[in-house]
Amino acid sequence: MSLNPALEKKAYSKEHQAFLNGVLRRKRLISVARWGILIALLALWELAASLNWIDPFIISSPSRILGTLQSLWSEGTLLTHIGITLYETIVGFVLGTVLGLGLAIALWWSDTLSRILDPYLVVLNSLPKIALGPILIVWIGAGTSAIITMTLLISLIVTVMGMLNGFLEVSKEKVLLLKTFGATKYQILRKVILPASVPSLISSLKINIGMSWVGVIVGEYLVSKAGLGYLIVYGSQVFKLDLVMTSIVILSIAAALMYEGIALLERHVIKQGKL
Amino acid sequence: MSLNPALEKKAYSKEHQAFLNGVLRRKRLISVARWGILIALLALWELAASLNWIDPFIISSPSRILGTLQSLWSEGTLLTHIGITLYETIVGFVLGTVLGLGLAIALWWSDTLSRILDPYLVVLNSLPKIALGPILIVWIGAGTSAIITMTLLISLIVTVMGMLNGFLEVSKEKVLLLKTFGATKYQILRKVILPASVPSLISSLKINIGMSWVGVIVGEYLVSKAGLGYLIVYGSQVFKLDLVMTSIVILSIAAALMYEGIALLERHVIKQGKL
Amino acid sequence: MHEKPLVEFQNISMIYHTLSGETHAVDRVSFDVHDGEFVSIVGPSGCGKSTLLSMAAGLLKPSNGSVKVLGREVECPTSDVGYMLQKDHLFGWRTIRQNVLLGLEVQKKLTPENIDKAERLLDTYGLAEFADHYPHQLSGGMRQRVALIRTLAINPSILLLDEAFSALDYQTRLAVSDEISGIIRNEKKTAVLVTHDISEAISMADRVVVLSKRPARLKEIYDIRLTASSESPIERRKAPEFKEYFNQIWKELDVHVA
Amino acid sequence: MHEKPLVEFQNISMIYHTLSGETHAVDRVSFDVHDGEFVSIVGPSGCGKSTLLSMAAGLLKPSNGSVKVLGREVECPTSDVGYMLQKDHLFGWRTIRQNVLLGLEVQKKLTPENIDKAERLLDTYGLAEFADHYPHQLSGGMRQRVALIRTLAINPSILLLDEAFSALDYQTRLAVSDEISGIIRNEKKTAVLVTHDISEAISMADRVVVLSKRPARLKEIYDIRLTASSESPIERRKAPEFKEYFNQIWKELDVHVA
Amino acid sequence: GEQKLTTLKVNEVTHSVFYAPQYAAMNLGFFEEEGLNIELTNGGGADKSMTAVLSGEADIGLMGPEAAIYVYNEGKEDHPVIVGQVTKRDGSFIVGREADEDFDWESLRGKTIIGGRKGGIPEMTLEYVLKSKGLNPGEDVEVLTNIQFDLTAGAFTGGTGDYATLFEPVASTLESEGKAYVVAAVGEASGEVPYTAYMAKKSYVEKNSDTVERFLRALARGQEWVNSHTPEEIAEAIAPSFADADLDILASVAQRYKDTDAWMTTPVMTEDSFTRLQDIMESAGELDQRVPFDQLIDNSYAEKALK
Ligand SMILES: Nc1ncnc2c1ncn2[C@@H]1O[C@H](COP(=O)(O)OP(=O)(O)OP(=O)(O)O)[C@@H](O)[C@H]1O
Ligand SMILES: Nc1ncnc2c1ncn2[C@@H]1O[C@H](COP(=O)(O)OP(=O)(O)OP(=O)(O)O)[C@@H](O)[C@H]1O
Ligand SMILES: [Mg+2]
Ligand SMILES: [Mg+2]
Repeated sequence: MSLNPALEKKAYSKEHQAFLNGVLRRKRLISVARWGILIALLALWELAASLNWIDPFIISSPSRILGTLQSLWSEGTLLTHIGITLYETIVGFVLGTVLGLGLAIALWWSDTLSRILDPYLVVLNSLPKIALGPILIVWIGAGTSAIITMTLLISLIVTVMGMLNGFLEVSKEKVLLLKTFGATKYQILRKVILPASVPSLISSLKINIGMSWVGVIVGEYLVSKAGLGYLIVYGSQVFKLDLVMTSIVILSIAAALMYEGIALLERHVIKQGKL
Repeated sequence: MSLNPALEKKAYSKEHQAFLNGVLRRKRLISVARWGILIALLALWELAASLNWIDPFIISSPSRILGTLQSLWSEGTLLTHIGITLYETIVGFVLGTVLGLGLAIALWWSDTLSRILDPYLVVLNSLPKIALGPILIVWIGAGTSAIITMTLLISLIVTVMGMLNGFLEVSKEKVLLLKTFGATKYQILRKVILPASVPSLISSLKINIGMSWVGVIVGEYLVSKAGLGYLIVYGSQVFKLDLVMTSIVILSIAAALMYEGIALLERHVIKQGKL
Repeated sequence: MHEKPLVEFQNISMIYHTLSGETHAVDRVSFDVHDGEFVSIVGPSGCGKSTLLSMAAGLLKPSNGSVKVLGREVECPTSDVGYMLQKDHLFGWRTIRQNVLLGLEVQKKLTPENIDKAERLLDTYGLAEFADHYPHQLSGGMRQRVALIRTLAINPSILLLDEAFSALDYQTRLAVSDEISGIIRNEKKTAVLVTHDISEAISMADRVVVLSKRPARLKEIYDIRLTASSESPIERRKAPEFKEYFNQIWKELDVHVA
Repeated sequence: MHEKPLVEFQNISMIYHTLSGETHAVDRVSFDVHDGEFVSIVGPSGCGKSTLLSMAAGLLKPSNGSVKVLGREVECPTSDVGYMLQKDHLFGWRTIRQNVLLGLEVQKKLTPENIDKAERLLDTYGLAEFADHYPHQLSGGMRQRVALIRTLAINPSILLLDEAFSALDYQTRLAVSDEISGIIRNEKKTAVLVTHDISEAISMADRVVVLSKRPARLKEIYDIRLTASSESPIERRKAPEFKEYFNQIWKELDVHVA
Repeated sequence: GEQKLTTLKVNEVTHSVFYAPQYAAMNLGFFEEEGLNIELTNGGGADKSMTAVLSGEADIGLMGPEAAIYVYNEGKEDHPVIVGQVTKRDGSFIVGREADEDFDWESLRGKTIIGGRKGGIPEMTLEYVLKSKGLNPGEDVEVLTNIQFDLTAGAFTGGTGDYATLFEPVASTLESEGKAYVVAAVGEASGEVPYTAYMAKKSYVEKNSDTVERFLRALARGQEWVNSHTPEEIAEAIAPSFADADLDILASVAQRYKDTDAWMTTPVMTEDSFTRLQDIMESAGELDQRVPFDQLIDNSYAEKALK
């Protein structure tokens, strides 16, 4: 705790060196195991496909995926598809975050409002929003706006509830402290509730981003001219499962990267603020 | 705290009576507002549809939904559809809970395993599983098993992560206490980790049930002969948007009821155990 | 004793209403706190001590009776009263300086003089070099001192301390209460301290108010006169009369473990 | 004093290794605890007191030196040693009886005699009527007594108490430590108590071990001889020598608030 | 084009070589020459395409006329009007797991066949054909209707069913992979039916009669062009509309449609074929009430365009 690592760096004892080596060895082992599993899986897949143990036409194979990737790249459409899906996801995510925050603040502000709306929130929360897909296009029309609406539908309520829970978990005593200074409700919001909820806000973002991806893919299934979801639909329409698998691989990488981005932000904020 | 309400019931002071009346009045107000909103929305909807402000063909109307409900009922298929979807949801939910618990225990048991698998879990967690729909059918075949697999795909990882988090949040000191008695790892699991995580297990169930509904609906979109998801698909195919809306209404009621069931269980357990 | 009392508790009663019933917390309590005085309040757990302080701070309205501060009835929190809670509740996302200025910020009194005064307090009580640190970098005792300075920064006429030291470990607690009592006497503040620790109550206060178990009634007020070499609580604990007071109050409280 | 010591700390050193560096927690500490003795350990925060107890309980291995209980080197937790933590950690989902039997259950010793013994303990110490209650229905003091009985149920030769009273409020704390000391002496147990509270250490113990700040070195061992009318800690506090010991140990600890 | 083009939003039910005349007209610039800029979206199902039309999201939709019949029968005032036809036969093929040169419908007896979703025209046509061949669906042959349209090929390849009805280019793709063999064309057995047609809301057609006419003129040229060119030429002309597609497959698919006589040569729908469509729907139990031809079909624009 109060140790200054910089000062002690030179003076590591033999035991400590051994401990550090042990930690390092374990870390390496884990890293090797992780990559090992990945490589083994890919190799097995490739092998199984090339020896026809499994049908590469159906299950595809790493080399076929690479090939598809390459041809998409040389056609110049790869980045367009990724870009469109990313754009929709980010718009949905940002809108969801902003609207979610606003709604959560409103519900925090008025206890009466929040109690009145409670049953509606439960229904909206538990309803599988996917079911609304078919009527959504009727109402919103087929276009990017429908995709983004789908995304919002899927992500908004979860985000609002996560954020509101965060607000309500802020220690009553911190709020009391502000009240002893005669703070207004707005000041309590600004000076305690919001800053104290930063960690829970970020963990809502982690859920929100996942939901946004789901929303965009569902949206693109319903209506789209381009994007990764479109590629999946198109690929299965013309039965190019390589294209489907390739899109899924890209999708999983993109989604994982975004999630990790927010997780990184989270660790940074928590480290920074020691909240 | 130590007051015995039974003893005091008769002896309420005037002030306390006034307070209780105030609480009651507020409760009534909220209840009135909730029903008021519902009724106003329904009335507005009906009015707008019958005056053709909105196109009842597209947006349906409460009376049309009631009519559809009635005709489904008299055809005798209403309960079949609801039953099938409920059955799939419950099977998916139970399987997801059991498998999720098993996996979460495995990951809790071996820290190394959990660290090795961590990046895979992140990818699986952030990937919108909906995207796997098209290849799922190729791999699993078309049938109820595909629906349940979809449900598991969607719910499992979230459930595992929720449960594992619950396990890891159990107070280190409670575990230490058991260690002072010389408890084995298995005893620690049985006697502290599992019972202490009951609340977080239940809150994982709340997420799991929501995800199961999504999974079943998505699954029924992909393959189905009956069920609420099927009704939605069929209804939109033959342009019976009333059927679509009716199914959505039934769906939202069923999902909300199930969610509330688990929430009730949660309140009961928390009240019971004062954990 | 002095001229006009700074705080007057006048025939205070408090009844809490909840769905599970009503709790009679305080029953007709009256006492005064004079300018420059240090009053401790002791009483069994849950008897209504915090309730009394909350009413003085304007956070609660008594069901009956009134609290006056500086002759005016208390309606809502004002800068006349500084309230210090059990935990320091420093905000982790603010530096020590920003934490200290919190009250002024809320009360929209961030004038250069006030900021200056806060800086001077930090300086006087050995925290100047930590002004740009974050709370987690400070020890528990230092944090509690920061919390006191945050309260002093709004320049209250009276300080209310609700078990302000009980979150600290024993040795730190002795040292911190010594220091804080020094600061309070130094800044010539009036203070009311709620505590469970009888020794702490006696060693810090000019008077000790003993309350009965719930509903809190005034049981006794002890005027503490100790023949000690200094005003420091640690010194005062060594006074010969200390044990006398302790035994009397201990008996008065009549602690029985349920 | 007595024959063979029950616990022997032999030249114990402990170094913690973490990624951010190494922490030298305990440095060559040796002392013995004899059968039937009550030893208190005091020392500054974070000096390594809990570390010492953990080693005696077999939860930790010293980097150097060894701890012997009943002449055998401690390797892992055994039923010879009962460990009591700061909080009671009663399990909310178990009744009081089930909580008390927890240790026996884990050690697979749920024999009728052992169960009987536990029931008798509950009965003797006034908890029989609460045996089927749940922990949240008990007061803090009662819960702490249950925690002690849970520890006594496994029939340890020695009890290790790590700040076992510090989560209680002051008055309850005095009363509970009085009671528990009574129980321990009644059951003729040997005990080691870690505490920050010097008065508590003196009032309960036959000997007080004072440790230096980290790395913990043995500073001094005080044999406490008080001329008190009874063994009760509250009575012992009134002994004339009490203040003497307090002042000596207070000085020895040299508390300075950072 | 230099002059200002009118943008026309067209929603097609799916993206398929089946609609080659449309892509030919697009890629050869016929629409532009009529002053039209086509903004094409893929509905992925008649329900969604129809929805796009009804909600004004699309000006014109390309899909099966049955969607218009459903909407008309639901009592919608401003119902869609069919203005031009593209295909005149079912475009799906029965595929089996083995090549079968002398396929006989009787060989389906006792087997399982993957059809389309209930209520969709492919499924209804299939059942109609089966019945006409003396096979009663559900008794003599089991028809699986539980699989989403996009996924039938996957399910078949994954081992479900003995036969499946597949569209192009999937049938050709599977055939070239040796996963499935085309044994019969449903369209050949069903006779002529209006299978895919352009439709727009009545109000839209009334307000934009000029645009509709120009659209149909360009389409008619596309139909004429496809009719008079070889499959290879067609493949080349439509290739830009099919990303990542194999010219050979496009050509073989085009060949197959030519062989089965799937494409209309003009946009004009005949009342005969419309009647057959309603027969099919009626026999599937999906038609509540027959719709008069002249209520739903307006050939006047197509006829004008042909002049
Ligand atoms: N907001 C409230 N609503 C209902 N009852 C309350 C409320 N606040 C306190 N009480 C009850 O009033 C009584 C007195 O509470 P108070 O907090 O003033 O006691 P205290 O003497 O400060 O207790 P402690 O020693 O535990 O700090 C308690 O029984 C408590 O349960
Ligand atoms: N598992 C551990 N890993 C690394 N360092 C540790 C560990 N446990 C304790 N320490 C460090 O060792 C030192 C002594 O810890 P210990 O808990 O024994 O002190 P203590 O005297 O019981 O403190 P306290 O008075 O706060 O209870 C502290 O500086 C602590 O940070
Ligand atoms: Mg209090
Ligand atoms: Mg400790």
